[in-house]
Amino acid sequence: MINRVLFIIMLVAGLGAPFYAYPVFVMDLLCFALFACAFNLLLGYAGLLSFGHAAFFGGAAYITGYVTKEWGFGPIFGILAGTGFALILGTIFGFLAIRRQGIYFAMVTLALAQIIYFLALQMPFTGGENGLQGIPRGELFGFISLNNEIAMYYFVFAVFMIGFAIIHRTINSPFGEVLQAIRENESRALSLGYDVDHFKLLAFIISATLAGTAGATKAVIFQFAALTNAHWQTSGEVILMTLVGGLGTIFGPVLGAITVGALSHELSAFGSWVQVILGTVFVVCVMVFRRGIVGEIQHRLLKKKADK
Amino acid sequence: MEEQAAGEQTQPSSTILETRNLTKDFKGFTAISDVSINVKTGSIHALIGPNGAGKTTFFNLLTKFLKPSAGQIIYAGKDITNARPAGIAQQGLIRSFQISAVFPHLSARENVRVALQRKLGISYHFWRPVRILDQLNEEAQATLEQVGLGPFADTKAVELAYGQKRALEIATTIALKPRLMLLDEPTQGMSSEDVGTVTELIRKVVDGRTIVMVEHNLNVVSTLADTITVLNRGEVLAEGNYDTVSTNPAVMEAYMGTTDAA
Amino acid sequence: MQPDQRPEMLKIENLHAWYGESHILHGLDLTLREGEVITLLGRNGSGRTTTLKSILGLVSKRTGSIKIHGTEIINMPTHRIAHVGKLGYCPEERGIFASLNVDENLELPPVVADGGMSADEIYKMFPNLEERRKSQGSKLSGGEQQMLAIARILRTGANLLLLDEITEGLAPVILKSLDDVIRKLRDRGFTIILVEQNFRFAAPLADRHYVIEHGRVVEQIEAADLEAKKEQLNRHLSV
Amino acid sequence: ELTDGKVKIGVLSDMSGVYKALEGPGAVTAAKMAIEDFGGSVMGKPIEIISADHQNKPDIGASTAREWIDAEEVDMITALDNSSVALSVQGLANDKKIITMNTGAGTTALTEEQCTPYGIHYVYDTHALPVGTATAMVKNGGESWFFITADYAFGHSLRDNTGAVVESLGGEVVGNVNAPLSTNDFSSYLLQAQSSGADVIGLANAGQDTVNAIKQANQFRIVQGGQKLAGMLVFITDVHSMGLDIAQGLQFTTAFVWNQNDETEAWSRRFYERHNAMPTMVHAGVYSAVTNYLKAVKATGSDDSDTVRAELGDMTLNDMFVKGGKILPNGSMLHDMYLVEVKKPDEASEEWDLLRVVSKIPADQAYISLEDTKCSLVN
Amino acid sequence: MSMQVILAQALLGLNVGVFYAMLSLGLAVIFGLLNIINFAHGAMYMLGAFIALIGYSLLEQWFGISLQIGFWASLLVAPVIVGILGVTIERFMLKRLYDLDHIYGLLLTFGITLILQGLFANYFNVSGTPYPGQPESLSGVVNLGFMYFPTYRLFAIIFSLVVCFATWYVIEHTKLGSRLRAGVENPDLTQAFGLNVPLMITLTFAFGAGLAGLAGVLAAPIYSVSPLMGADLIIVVFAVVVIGGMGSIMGAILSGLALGLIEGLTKVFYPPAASTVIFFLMVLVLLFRPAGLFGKEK
Ligand SMILES: Nc1ncnc2c1ncn2[C@@H]1O[C@H](COP(=O)(O)OP(=O)(O)OP(=O)(O)O)[C@@H](O)[C@H]1O
Ligand SMILES: Nc1ncnc2c1ncn2[C@@H]1O[C@H](COP(=O)(O)OP(=O)(O)OP(=O)(O)O)[C@@H](O)[C@H]1O
Ligand SMILES: [Mg+2]
Ligand SMILES: [Mg+2]
Repeated sequence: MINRVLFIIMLVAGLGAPFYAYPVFVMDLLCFALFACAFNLLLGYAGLLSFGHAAFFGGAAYITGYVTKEWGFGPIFGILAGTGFALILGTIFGFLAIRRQGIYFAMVTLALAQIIYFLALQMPFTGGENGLQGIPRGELFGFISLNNEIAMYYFVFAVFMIGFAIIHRTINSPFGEVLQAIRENESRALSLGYDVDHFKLLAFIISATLAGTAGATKAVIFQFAALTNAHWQTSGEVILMTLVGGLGTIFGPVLGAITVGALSHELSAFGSWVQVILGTVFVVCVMVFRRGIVGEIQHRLLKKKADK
Repeated sequence: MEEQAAGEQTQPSSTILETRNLTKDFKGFTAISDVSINVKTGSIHALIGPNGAGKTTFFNLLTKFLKPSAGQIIYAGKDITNARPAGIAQQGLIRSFQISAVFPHLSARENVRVALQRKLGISYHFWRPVRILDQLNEEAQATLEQVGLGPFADTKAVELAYGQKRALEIATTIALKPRLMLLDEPTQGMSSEDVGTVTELIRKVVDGRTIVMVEHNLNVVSTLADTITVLNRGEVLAEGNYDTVSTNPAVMEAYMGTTDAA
Repeated sequence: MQPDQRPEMLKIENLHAWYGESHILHGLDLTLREGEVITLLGRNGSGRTTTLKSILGLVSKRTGSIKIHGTEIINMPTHRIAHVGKLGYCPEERGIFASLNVDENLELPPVVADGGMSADEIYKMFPNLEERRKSQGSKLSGGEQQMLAIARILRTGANLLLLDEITEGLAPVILKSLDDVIRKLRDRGFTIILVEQNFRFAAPLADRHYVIEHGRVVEQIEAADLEAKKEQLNRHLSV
Repeated sequence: ELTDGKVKIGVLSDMSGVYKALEGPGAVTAAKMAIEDFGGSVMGKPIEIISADHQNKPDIGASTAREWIDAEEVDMITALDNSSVALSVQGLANDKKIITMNTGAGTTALTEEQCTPYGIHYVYDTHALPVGTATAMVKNGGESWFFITADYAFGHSLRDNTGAVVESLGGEVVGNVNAPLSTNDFSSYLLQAQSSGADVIGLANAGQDTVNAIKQANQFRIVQGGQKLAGMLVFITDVHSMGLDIAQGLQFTTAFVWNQNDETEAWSRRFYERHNAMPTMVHAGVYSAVTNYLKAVKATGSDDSDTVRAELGDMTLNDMFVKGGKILPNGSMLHDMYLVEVKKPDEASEEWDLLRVVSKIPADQAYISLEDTKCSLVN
Repeated sequence: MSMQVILAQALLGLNVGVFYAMLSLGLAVIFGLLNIINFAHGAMYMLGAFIALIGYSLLEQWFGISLQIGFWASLLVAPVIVGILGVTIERFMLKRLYDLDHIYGLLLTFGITLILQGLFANYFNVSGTPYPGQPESLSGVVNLGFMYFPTYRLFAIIFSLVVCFATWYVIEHTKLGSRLRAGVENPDLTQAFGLNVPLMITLTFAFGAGLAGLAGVLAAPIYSVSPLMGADLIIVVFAVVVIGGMGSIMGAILSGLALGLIEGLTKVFYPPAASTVIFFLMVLVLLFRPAGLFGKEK
């Protein structure tokens, strides 16, 4: 029920957004929302904390930027290329990181992502500190110019909705069912004959791939692929978004991305205070607000029902 | 990994699990030395022995928690000495009775369904809707009935009582149609009346399956086991049915700490 | 020796205990005199372990009164209780520290009073342990761990011992030697609370038996009356 | 007429990083002073200012600029002290037809390969810097050079241009090592430079990086070993933070010395009042750039970028920062530069009296002439 | 490449290595007892450096206290202050998270990192402020034959090594150590024996934090003091920890030292890889020894 209401709100708000908000900013939020949803699939549903998701987000942005700028790919193929890269990278990272559990997993992903960060810094095609600039937005199906902000917006919104749908389905699939079982009792799932690591790996790959889609799309919007996107702080931000919105809820990450995105945007004039405030939000979330916004709403509603 | 062991002969079909000269060294301390046993299909095989005899170690070797230092484990004619834990489970060798081995926030039916789901081969299909699993509901229900949990199909596992949890565990395990079940001290820490229930349950589900169990409770062993292997200091001290074993003087000396007949 | 002449060691009155939301002990009373051995009997989940844990302050909430030698300890933090009450605890599932070797496990509990046994004496009592002095706790077999769990509280000088299911998972041969150990301890004047599933083991050792059900003492049976009350006891323990 | 009833100037700078001291908040102060001195309004319409931190990240710079232009109707963007940021913002502003007056970045690409009709490069560039410094060093016997280079657009450009100057005077470049922006331990690079045996270790970096490198060279006794350090881009704030003990004798090129004459000193002391540090050449440049931009708006009565840019190109710039400056079609602002030397501790008359002018580098030598430029707008 | 250069760079590598070792040691100690990865470890290192800096040059300006805390005093004061911060964090925040998934501890400390970093970034330049208080007695250079090496750096190396090995000795070979390890494993039981485990936990956290603060003070005169100095370092230290495995205190120390050396030598032989070599080693270790070099296989 609540999910259906939220879905309709999201759809309506999304379709109308460019008419009452700065479209580029909303597009940015959508990218982060998709990124957070992808991340949530991993942390919220598979119980794995990746501290290196920026590598997929940022890495895909570079690939998309490169193929559209240098090889003349259109935006769709550009984004697909970035997504494909994230898939491959996700497979490699996943393969390595799955070997360690819990907090180690977090540290390993963080360290692996740092490799991508340094590669992005040093490889010639990325432009190092300069970033990959001047990525063309190109044309959709050969005739809709994405230089028009409104066209660009709806394209981004469509990408977001597709990504969102994939995640939603994944959670509610036979695969999602096993993931939940694994999260509840890993050794039992193992003794039932499930290759727990393979399931985790697949969840990791799906999550990484969609994170890549988000990053790739962002590169097209801003015509820029930059180190920031691959920096660990971005990995931290996406965790915060997910946490604020509600871990393991379908809509939480979307709301979280909007909240955190809007917060840092509004506060950007305060310089480093933004960090202090985000850090405080982080601490507050972990200490007293672990369910996040959506999680808290759901919890209240359930409780109400139970009380009746 | 599943290649046939060298020189493998087709086993007499009555043996489902065999260890050949299984040995486990812990940095110079030999906990299991040269243990060869045969488990007959359809039997309940118990493993007993004084503390430190190596039962747990032996069990861990069978369930792949530990790697043998030497020797082979042969299951259904295949060498599984180096197989992965999930791999052997897929071949019907299931370990059960770990403490509270249920999925607490899934309903009883879902618990069983998770086990049943594997055989559909769609567990990696993240693009299919979860509805597709509804086809398993009937079978799940039937399995629950078998252990007397029929009315609790929609109850979350956390909310079940202790004995019911154990029953649910068994339901989940038999849903996998195991050929061989490994039970680790199934009655440990239970009061005598619970012990009775569980013994009953085991007797009920064994039907056509094989069970290997480690157990201290001689009552349980005597009522359930067809064959008993007694370990002592990592070696097989005696083997046979309860009467043979319990009257064996070496066993009495080492296990009961007495030479009087029991 | 007349039991009632011995001074009171432990007096529990109207003890309630909770784990989080769940209320486990519902007004338990129990008195123990110096040098007595008692058992707590009951079915699984009746609250025997919880009683021991409540004495030690290991439950999330408790009310009522627990006095050791007249000192109220109900509001003391756990780590003070062992010192004040001069007590030693041998937990369910042994609680051997896997990362510590046998020697270190043995040396771990701080001395709470004079008169504890020396390491040599202890190893004499448990020769199996001596062989494995440098082994990690995790590498001991179940029985060896049980020995160690008892051995390590003998060093501290504690004279009130709380022993929870010490016979669990032990082969009959070890049970025999354990029986010896408890007898020796009793003779040395230790006061002991035994939580036992294995009534056959506990029966000959104890001066008195308490039957606990749903967090209350429902029966108190002196050793002498045991035969007479056999019937009652069986009803409580297995229905 | 002003399109939106106001003139809005964006100051986009490094407010928290390596370049904070040399531009950062001081640039905002300078811009505010310029607006106040101008009277606070133009043609009766208010002059507004907006500022942000680009954190030395070109994407953040570009997206901030994008939003300023789209949603805040900013008319001119200044400061932009990081070459990577500068290039990305100048490119974006060009798409959107907005003037940028860069006071902080060094790379010559701004007016060469990537020049735009709306981009103006105001204070210094990596061509002007080595002309004075490298020439002086080579003439004093520093013939072989080893570079420690900040690993991004600015550093590369500075190293290449300096190398060219060195080689044109008969010297040689024997090695180079790239250090990431904002390195705090240069010891390993310095030891590499030391073992190369070069006469001069050229520091193709700026701000805090230069300070760190020079101080650590001192720790490892590199100068005592006979090698010389050449800070290719040094600001008065760097000298101040190193202290005269370490910095004395260092020669470098600058566009502005605060106590060069009464006019500069009067302005600088006003700046000091508000900022608590003497102005760098960049701060002075921001003041001058904003002032001249406003003059052009006033003169043309328009905030249309093409009109204002044309007027700026026609003006001759004269104020406390620049005398007889000209803005070329490629955006390069021609003006004189100075080779200065850091005073000895006992020569300094006050805390900030740190520099002595050695010689003047005339505008036509310092900057790439219109004949030689690679800017596609010109040739 | 002359031997001289290699030796020189190796020594510089060791210089970095002692900081890795100190930090990964602190992480290991905290992890050992609390089962929490202290993301804020880097921030505490930074804090240590800033305390030294503020104590030396800003007390007067900021607080109007005409007092100067010199380097030697800082070696004591900074770890104590950082330790007190650690106590505060442990007592008021981490404590409430022990029953939850350990990732919450990581997330909490990550948030604290952002706060600390942000706070200092407000008042100090991100790129660093030099620490002026290096003691006169250590300001010279030592001629090592193959190079002039700043006395201070040599001091930092030796001092850190002593601290590391002393910590190792205490934890592995004293009764205090075995009590700590027991507290890690089964806090309830350890308490029931009469040991004050909450206090042990708090003090251990404080000690780990203090180690980071101490490392920060030692680093201050070498590197400039900057709000990000810890953030950059901590990720590398995480990789060090993964390589070494959290199994042993000695493992943490040795892998820290070794990786510092390796990184230093990479700077000589293939400079572009210097910033990534540790991460690539981590990949190799994960492939062949997932539990880390000194870690125990589960
Ligand atoms: N990882 C190990 N390293 C070294 N020795 C070990 C290890 N595991 C077990 N042992 C030793 O092997 C012997 C057999 O242990 P095991 O746990 O198999 O005994 P058990 O038969 O299960 O006894 P119990 O009934 O007491 O549990 C014991 O002496 C034990 O100390
Ligand atoms: N940590 C805990 N949290 C919540 N409930 C608990 C906890 N430990 C025990 N209980 C519950 O408290 C009740 C009493 O448990 P207790 O361990 O005292 O029983 P016992 O008499 O010792 O039985 P057993 O033979 O199982 O050891 C049981 O219902 C048990 O489920
Ligand atoms: Mg065992
Ligand atoms: Mg109990």
